[in-house]
Amino acid sequence: MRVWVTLGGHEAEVHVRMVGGHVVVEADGRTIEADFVRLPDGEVYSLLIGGRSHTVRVSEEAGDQQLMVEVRGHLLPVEVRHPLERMLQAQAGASHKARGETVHAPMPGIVVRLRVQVGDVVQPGQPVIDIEAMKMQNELAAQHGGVVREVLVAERAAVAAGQPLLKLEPEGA
Amino acid sequence: MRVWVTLGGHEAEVHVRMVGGHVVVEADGRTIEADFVRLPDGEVYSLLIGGRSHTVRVSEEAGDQQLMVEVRGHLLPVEVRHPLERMLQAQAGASHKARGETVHAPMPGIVVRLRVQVGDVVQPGQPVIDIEAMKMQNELAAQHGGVVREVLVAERAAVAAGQPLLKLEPEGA
Amino acid sequence: MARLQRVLIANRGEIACRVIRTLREQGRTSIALFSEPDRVALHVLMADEAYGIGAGPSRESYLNLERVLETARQVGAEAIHPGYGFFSENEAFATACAEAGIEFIGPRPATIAALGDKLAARAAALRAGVPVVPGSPGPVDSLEDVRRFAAEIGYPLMLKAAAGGGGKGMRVIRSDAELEASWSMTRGEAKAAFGDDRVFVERFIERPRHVEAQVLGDTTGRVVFLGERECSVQRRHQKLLEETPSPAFDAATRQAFGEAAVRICRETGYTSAGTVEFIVDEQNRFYFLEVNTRLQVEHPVTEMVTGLDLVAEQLRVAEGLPLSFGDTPPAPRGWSMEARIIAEDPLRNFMPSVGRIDRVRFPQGPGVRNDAGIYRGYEVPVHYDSLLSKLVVWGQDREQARMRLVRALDEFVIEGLRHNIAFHGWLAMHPAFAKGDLSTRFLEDHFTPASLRPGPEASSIGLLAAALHEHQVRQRIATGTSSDAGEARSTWKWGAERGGS
Amino acid sequence: MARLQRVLIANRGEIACRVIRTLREQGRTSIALFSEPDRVALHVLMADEAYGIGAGPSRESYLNLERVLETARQVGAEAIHPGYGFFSENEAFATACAEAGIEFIGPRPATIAALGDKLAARAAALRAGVPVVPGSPGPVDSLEDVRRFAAEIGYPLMLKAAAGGGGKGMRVIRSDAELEASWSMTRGEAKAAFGDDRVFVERFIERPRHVEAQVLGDTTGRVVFLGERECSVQRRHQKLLEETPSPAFDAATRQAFGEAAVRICRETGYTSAGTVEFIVDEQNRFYFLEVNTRLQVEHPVTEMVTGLDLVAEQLRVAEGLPLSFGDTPPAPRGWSMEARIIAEDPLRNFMPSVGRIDRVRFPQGPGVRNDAGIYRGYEVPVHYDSLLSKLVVWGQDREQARMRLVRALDEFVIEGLRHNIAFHGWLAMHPAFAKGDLSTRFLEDHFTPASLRPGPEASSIGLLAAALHEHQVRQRIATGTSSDAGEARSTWKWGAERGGS
Repeated sequence: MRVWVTLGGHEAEVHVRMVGGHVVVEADGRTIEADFVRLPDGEVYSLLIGGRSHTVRVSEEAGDQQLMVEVRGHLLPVEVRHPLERMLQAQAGASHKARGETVHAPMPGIVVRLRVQVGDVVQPGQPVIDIEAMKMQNELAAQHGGVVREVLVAERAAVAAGQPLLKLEPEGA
Repeated sequence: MRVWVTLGGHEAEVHVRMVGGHVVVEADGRTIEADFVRLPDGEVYSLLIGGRSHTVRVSEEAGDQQLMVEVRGHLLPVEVRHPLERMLQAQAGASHKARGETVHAPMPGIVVRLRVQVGDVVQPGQPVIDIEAMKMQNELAAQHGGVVREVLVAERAAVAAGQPLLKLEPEGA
Repeated sequence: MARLQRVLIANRGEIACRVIRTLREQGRTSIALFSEPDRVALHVLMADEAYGIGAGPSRESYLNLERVLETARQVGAEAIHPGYGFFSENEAFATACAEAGIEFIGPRPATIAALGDKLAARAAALRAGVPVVPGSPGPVDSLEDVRRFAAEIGYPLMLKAAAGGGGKGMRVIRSDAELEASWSMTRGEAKAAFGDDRVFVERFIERPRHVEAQVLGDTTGRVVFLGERECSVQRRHQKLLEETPSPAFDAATRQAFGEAAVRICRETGYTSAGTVEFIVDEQNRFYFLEVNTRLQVEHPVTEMVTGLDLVAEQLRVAEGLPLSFGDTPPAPRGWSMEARIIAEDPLRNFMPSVGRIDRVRFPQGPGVRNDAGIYRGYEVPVHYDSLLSKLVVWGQDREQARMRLVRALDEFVIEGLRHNIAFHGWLAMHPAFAKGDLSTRFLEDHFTPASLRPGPEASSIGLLAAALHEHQVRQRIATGTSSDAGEARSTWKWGAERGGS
Repeated sequence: MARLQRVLIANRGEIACRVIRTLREQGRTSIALFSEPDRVALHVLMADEAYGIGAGPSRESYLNLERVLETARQVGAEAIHPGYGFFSENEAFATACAEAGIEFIGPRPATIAALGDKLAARAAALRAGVPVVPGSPGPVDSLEDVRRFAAEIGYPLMLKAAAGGGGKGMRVIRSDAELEASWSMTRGEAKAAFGDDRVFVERFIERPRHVEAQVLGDTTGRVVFLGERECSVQRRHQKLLEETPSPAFDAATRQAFGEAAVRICRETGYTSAGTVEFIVDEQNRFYFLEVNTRLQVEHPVTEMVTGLDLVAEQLRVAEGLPLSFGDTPPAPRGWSMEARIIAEDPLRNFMPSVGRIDRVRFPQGPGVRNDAGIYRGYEVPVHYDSLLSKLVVWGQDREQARMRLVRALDEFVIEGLRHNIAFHGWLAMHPAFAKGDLSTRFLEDHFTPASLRPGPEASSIGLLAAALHEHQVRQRIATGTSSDAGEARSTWKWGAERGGS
């Protein structure tokens, strides 16, 4: 199997095959033989590489092709794509930003303050809404920014995790 | 819902219905209101009865209609039957004992000694086979006894949990 | 006084579990309360009895005074343990308990009242001859008064709401220019948050340490000092890691410190467990801050070195018995640290995280105590604070305790939401922490999200694991194997590869 | 000697995890070995490195001397910790390590050899002036000799295989009539089990206690006593619960006992951790039994009261360093008990049980240490011993320790196989145990399976729960709700009832 894996901006072509009871992985010009076993208590794997013991959790985040990999307390977002998917994505890439942005609630909570209204121009990283959860107030910021097209919630509303709160579209779109 | 429940030789007719968010149970002439909630980490329930908090695990054992209920470290075998099933079972009951007995391996292990052979007469409770597991030797006994009809394993054989080892039939059957 | 057999815990989470444990060890009946989303919370499962008291928001359940007291009366509770937070420092609640003939496990209402007001507490400290941070003797009435104190004390100074606490209602002022805006904002916030806009002024210490004294008093008037706790590692005035003893104290400082704490408590007729908080400057001069008239979150580190059970001592005092050890507490042994394991994401400005605990593995072995309020499958509710567990370690000395903490954090697995386990790992391994070079500015001085960046090995392992997982998932699809965790076995093996490669 | 950086653990299960913890706390590299079925065992997941060494049966993996040593050499191990069992008391293994230039963490091979032979050990005790149970000074050659000793010592007496241990190869004789058959059976069994049919005779003590001394020796010739452990609660010579101190010892007995243990060890040039086992009669007279030249399963109770890390001390000794505390060990504080949580069914004559750990919840909170070798989902293999976890508690006194044990057992959940948690609950609550009235006959005297019969409340709850479960399952079927645990939520609610009732 051949996949492209992207982690922290670094993309590698990875080639996985079985030899005996082990997996042999070729990536970045290196060949690594590993013993890879799923643990019986979750989507968790034990990986032995050259004797080094690693426990790794892989979870599929909601949405796209992103996996979250947890290694020694670090949460690493990893994208995995197959040859065909990679081609398609490369073509779509150029028009990606033009599709605008939706701000989602990262956790359930209460909307305590709407900082913008429809028509406002929002800079990348600008706080747009405050959510209270677990006795703490949290500012949510737009990632790419743009013009506020729609405000989907009211102040004092209870929101669920992942609920869309605001829609932005690129300026001039 | 109406069921017959048998525990430790005591049989009770139990009537379960919902009133508001609680269950109301009538059994043995008593009416009990309970708050019964399944926990998110297994086939385990939290039961509040008159404020008393109980955590109870219910598991379905392989085979028949027996449930194993675990309450405060006690494992209680409970049989639950519905009206029709109960009638059928009552009819079958008389001929039950005549069907003979199979001795199963209670755990995986090695057969270290066969104490009987085909044709031997075995008393209730008499040891018939020794199994070694976890560095310990264990005698398995026949429950009802009878005549050994079949020996299904050889000495030194590895056996799996639940594997039939010996078949007995009632004497004179 | 008769034995308190039926004890209600007016709290939830790890502290409710903590109290239940001592009650059970003493053969007392533990009575839990729960809000609707807490029906399957750990404290409900652990208690002997449990009663629902309302909806999720604290105001409608754990902070509903009438409902809590009415339940306590109905179920025949003889005493109420308030834990920390909620009603633990609420004079009205303690008084209502007394009126209902229920023993409140904590100091007398008058003591709570006297120490709950920052200015009254400050006055008590001054009467007891304990230094306080230089500042206004009472609330300041006007901007002109603030200017006058600023001239007297000098910058930087701090405005503090009289009714504030836990880091709320405080503001640092570094120059005349900031003064006016800060004055009106602090008062406005104090009014909004506490219904009380009194504010006072004090000197701001640049690199302060936060050290507190554990005290215990009984009804015979005895008050003892059980050692200090160094709680300097904080974020936004919230403690993250505590230890005892303080790495900065010598025996003479400790003795003076303990005596000061005891004097303040004697001054207010203190009974039960309490904590006297001090701010300590770089010369180990300590200034009285406030008294927390309750069991503290970080009380376990004191238990680890003294061998005492502070909840058991509280129960003795509530029953009118003297402290278990008389006048001389056990000499402390070794060193203890507590890491607060919190559902918040250090990579996203410590934003709280909620969710279901998909998988959890608690650390074990020598010198490790864990006080958790969660279990596998449990859904952390959004209504309450985000403390998941307290990891407490003990060592013969600070270095053993610190390395044990590192080891225990290494074993600690919580999956399903974001948490600060890796952050604590970073902290415990930081050279300044290892040296004991602490202040409440530790995070500002040393921490950035990049501190938690994975090393190259973790990154390669992550990359590899993602590819192998993908391969495995495709194998499962190809071979029709279920991905249900319930079917997974330790004997799960790779099948022969099909197609593709 | 240089620091031992790379340490291989030639063991598995909880003790391998225990050793890994200390190695990690000291920044040493932990190297695990595993048999095929142990690929996902906890020690493999916890170690820094792990290497497969063969099939499930111990002989083909953990007891394959060549394979273990070859692996140790290949991976560059500088030392091997043998844990207990397996090669821990094997002179040949210790010698082979020395020849391979790998430090064996334990006493010198000559010491292991000298104390491994029961008769040599007994001779050493006598040379050290330590009493032994009256009996034959060496192996008896003939039935006539046995008869002669029987006349001299009197019945009851005991035949013991010279090479036996752990309760194996022993037989009690109560009259002349039993003598001949017992003689031939004991010799036959000894020959079969140990390849050595030498047998000796000694007086049998009717209600013996089993008390042992923890010792530590270093390479400077220093040997210290770290307190006794009372290990009388046994079943078929297997310890079930241990505690320190012994409830039957006074200070004078303890001192004489400790001095006796140290004399025996000095006599044999003892280094590292070791345990001197004694049989103690109802008058507190103690008789030397044997020396276990390794870390003992129950070593944590000693760690709890002394604050020492015995594995850390072993590592110091292996590096040629003196003990961490010099000549004077820390004074013990409080009381500690250990309950061995074993996969065996007390209701079925303690038959071992294997299976998958479906659900597990370990006890937490004050004074609780847990050393487990299992986790949720783990399948307990059939090849090794059935110890799942060691629950260790500490209290200020015996009563607090005992009630803490009761409380911790109450919290302890293991589902998926049969275990002895409820048995320990019975034991800890038994009046004779509470009084400290112990002997190795405790179970014979007090326990029957009926001891674990549920009370009427548990029975009613069980009955009710079964009916409610049935109702719930039918509801799920009726409403098409999945029963998948992954979808269960704390907010799971009963739907309106349909049909039926």
